[in-house]
Amino acid sequence: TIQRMDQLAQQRRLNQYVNRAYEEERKRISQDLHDSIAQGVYSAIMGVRRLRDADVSEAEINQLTQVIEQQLDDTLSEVKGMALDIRPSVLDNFGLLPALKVLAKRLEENSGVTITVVGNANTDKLSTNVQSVLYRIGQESINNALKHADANEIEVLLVTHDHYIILEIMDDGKGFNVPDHQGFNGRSLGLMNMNERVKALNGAFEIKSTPGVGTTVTAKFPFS
Amino acid sequence: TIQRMDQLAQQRRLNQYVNRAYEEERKRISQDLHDSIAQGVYSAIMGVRRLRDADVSEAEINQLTQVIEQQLDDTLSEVKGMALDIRPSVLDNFGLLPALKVLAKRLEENSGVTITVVGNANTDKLSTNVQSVLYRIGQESINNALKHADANEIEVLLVTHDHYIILEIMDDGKGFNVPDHQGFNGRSLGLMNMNERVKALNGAFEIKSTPGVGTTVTAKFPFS
Amino acid sequence: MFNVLIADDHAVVRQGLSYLINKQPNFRVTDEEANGTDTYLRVEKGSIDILVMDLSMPPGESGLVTTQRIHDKFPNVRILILSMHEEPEYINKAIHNGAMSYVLKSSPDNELIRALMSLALKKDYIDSNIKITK
Ligand SMILES: Nc1ncnc2c1ncn2[C@@H]1O[C@H](COP(=O)(O)OP(=O)(O)OP(=O)(O)O)[C@@H](O)[C@H]1O
Ligand SMILES: Nc1ncnc2c1ncn2[C@@H]1O[C@H](COP(=O)(O)OP(=O)(O)OP(=O)(O)O)[C@@H](O)[C@H]1O
Ligand SMILES: [K+]
Ligand SMILES: [Mg+2]
Ligand SMILES: [Mg+2]
Ligand SMILES: [Mg+2]
Repeated sequence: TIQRMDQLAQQRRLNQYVNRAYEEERKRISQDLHDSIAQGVYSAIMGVRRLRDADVSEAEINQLTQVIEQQLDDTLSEVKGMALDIRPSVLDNFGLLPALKVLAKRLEENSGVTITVVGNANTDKLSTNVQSVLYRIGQESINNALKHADANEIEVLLVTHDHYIILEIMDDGKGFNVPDHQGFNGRSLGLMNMNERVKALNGAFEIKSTPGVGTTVTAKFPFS
Repeated sequence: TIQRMDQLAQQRRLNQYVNRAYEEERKRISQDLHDSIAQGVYSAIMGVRRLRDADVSEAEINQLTQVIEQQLDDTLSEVKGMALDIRPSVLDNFGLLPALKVLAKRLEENSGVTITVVGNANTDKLSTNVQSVLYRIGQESINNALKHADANEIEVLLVTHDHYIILEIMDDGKGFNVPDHQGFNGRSLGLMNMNERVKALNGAFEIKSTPGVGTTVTAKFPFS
Repeated sequence: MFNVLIADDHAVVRQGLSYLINKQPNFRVTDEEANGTDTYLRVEKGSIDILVMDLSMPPGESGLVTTQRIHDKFPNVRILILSMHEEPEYINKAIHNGAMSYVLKSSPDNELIRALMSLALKKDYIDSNIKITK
């Protein structure tokens, strides 16, 4: 019973932290929209108004349209980048493997760390929920490796077997002592929330890490 | 013990649904960015490109710039509306009461239902977490009243007493049988998640509803 | 000639504003800044008559704070807030902190121009698209 009480308390705290983390995400998205995207659109509007000025020469129009187009291109990239970060449409339209590839490419470009995605997985049979969770595990684990591991290489493996699908994220970084971080420390919730989300969908979740050698995160789901 | 097991199972299911609801919200935001904002920017880019065409007359330029400006104005309003829906900056910069007023005004304009916000509350002493939760309760309850109650009027009250703050949302709509909806029915999680978020922060949450008379949602937090 | 300082974190916005303001007779943009701290320092150096300022210039302090700091120390500098925020809280606070004018970025150019003209006459100006509710 005492263990159950602990578990219940832990679940409650986890719920609280998920809600809190999500409010922070919302705040960030809202600020980006207001302070960056809206400003980009506004500066394009100013440019377009200038085009209507009677005393603008043809050469100036040519130059100005180029500036406006550049501004709008930048804003467009930013909007697309935001959409991708929040939830890639590739995931909903083409499934997990392509989505992980897009994510890896993007994080590789930003970090300089080599990130390979390998897989034969046909994920058509997986529910949206399972695909969402696996995607978030990939995202969280790659980000953890980039943030904490000081790794040279990250490898993502998505493989279908007869009755189950398995996702593995391996890094060759400095590793860590898993039991120290598996409980819920009240600050970070990346790993803990992943674990819960996998178990809730009847999957299995495991982290193996050897100091000095690297870390492997594994999630496994049966096909229903 | 059996009750505890139920609670634990219920809590786990709630966590699962919270994560799922957030994925759905992310999907919606991502789609809006991609399908609406990005498209708006893109069509402005197409317009600007046409301006550079050698054989566009001055009259055409004038007309075209007007179309582009309108397009960009619409996109700008949409970006601002999204930011507001996701998390209003007023909440973070001015606190709960002004944020509820902005929300009420916006929902009143969209729905035609009268929504009044009354309060004397000084929320400076409340943590960001408590303010976030109270804001979401206001948002969820007003939306519930608009969606389910068929109400003529909605009143929001935020009042500070010596040792606690109280938020009430009242509607004069058709009411409902609360016990039927208080458990977690596996579909909707608005009320249930509110209840959990309030309790996790040591608050109290209550819904009173009388068929034919209306519904009152109350949340109460002690000042720490 | 009124010397105008522009403060906005977006370079393209600053350019657009400079162009628009320089086109007006009697107004001349003498400098541009991208954050609250630099704006304060530039005002401190002197010769600024009118400050056209954004409210959000991350990652630094809010323009609301900069408004107050500048108004307290240099009450003769006329402050015009040009912002994307149309919520009354921002407008009231900006005015309370010492701004003489508040104009929305979503309004047509002539609102900014009318505001500049009013400020030149030391008169307040609030964007006519703002519905004053309280
Ligand atoms: N691949 C890794 N290599 C080395 N250390 C790791 C790795 N993954 C996780 N850790 C360690 O485990 C801790 C917990 O990870 P977790 O993802 O739960 O939290 P976080 O990344 O610190 O914060 P958050 O994910 O909430 O932003 C990390 O702080 C880090 O010390
Ligand atoms: N103010 C109200 N008036 C009448 N019925 C209500 C009111 N608030 C809630 N209900 C009833 O309680 C149910 C549960 O509300 P809840 O907010 O949990 O879910 P929902 O609004 O149906 O879905 P969701 O909030 O997840 O979009 C509603 O479906 C509705 O039948
Ligand atoms: K001039
Ligand atoms: Mg992490
Ligand atoms: Mg609801
Ligand atoms: Mg800005």
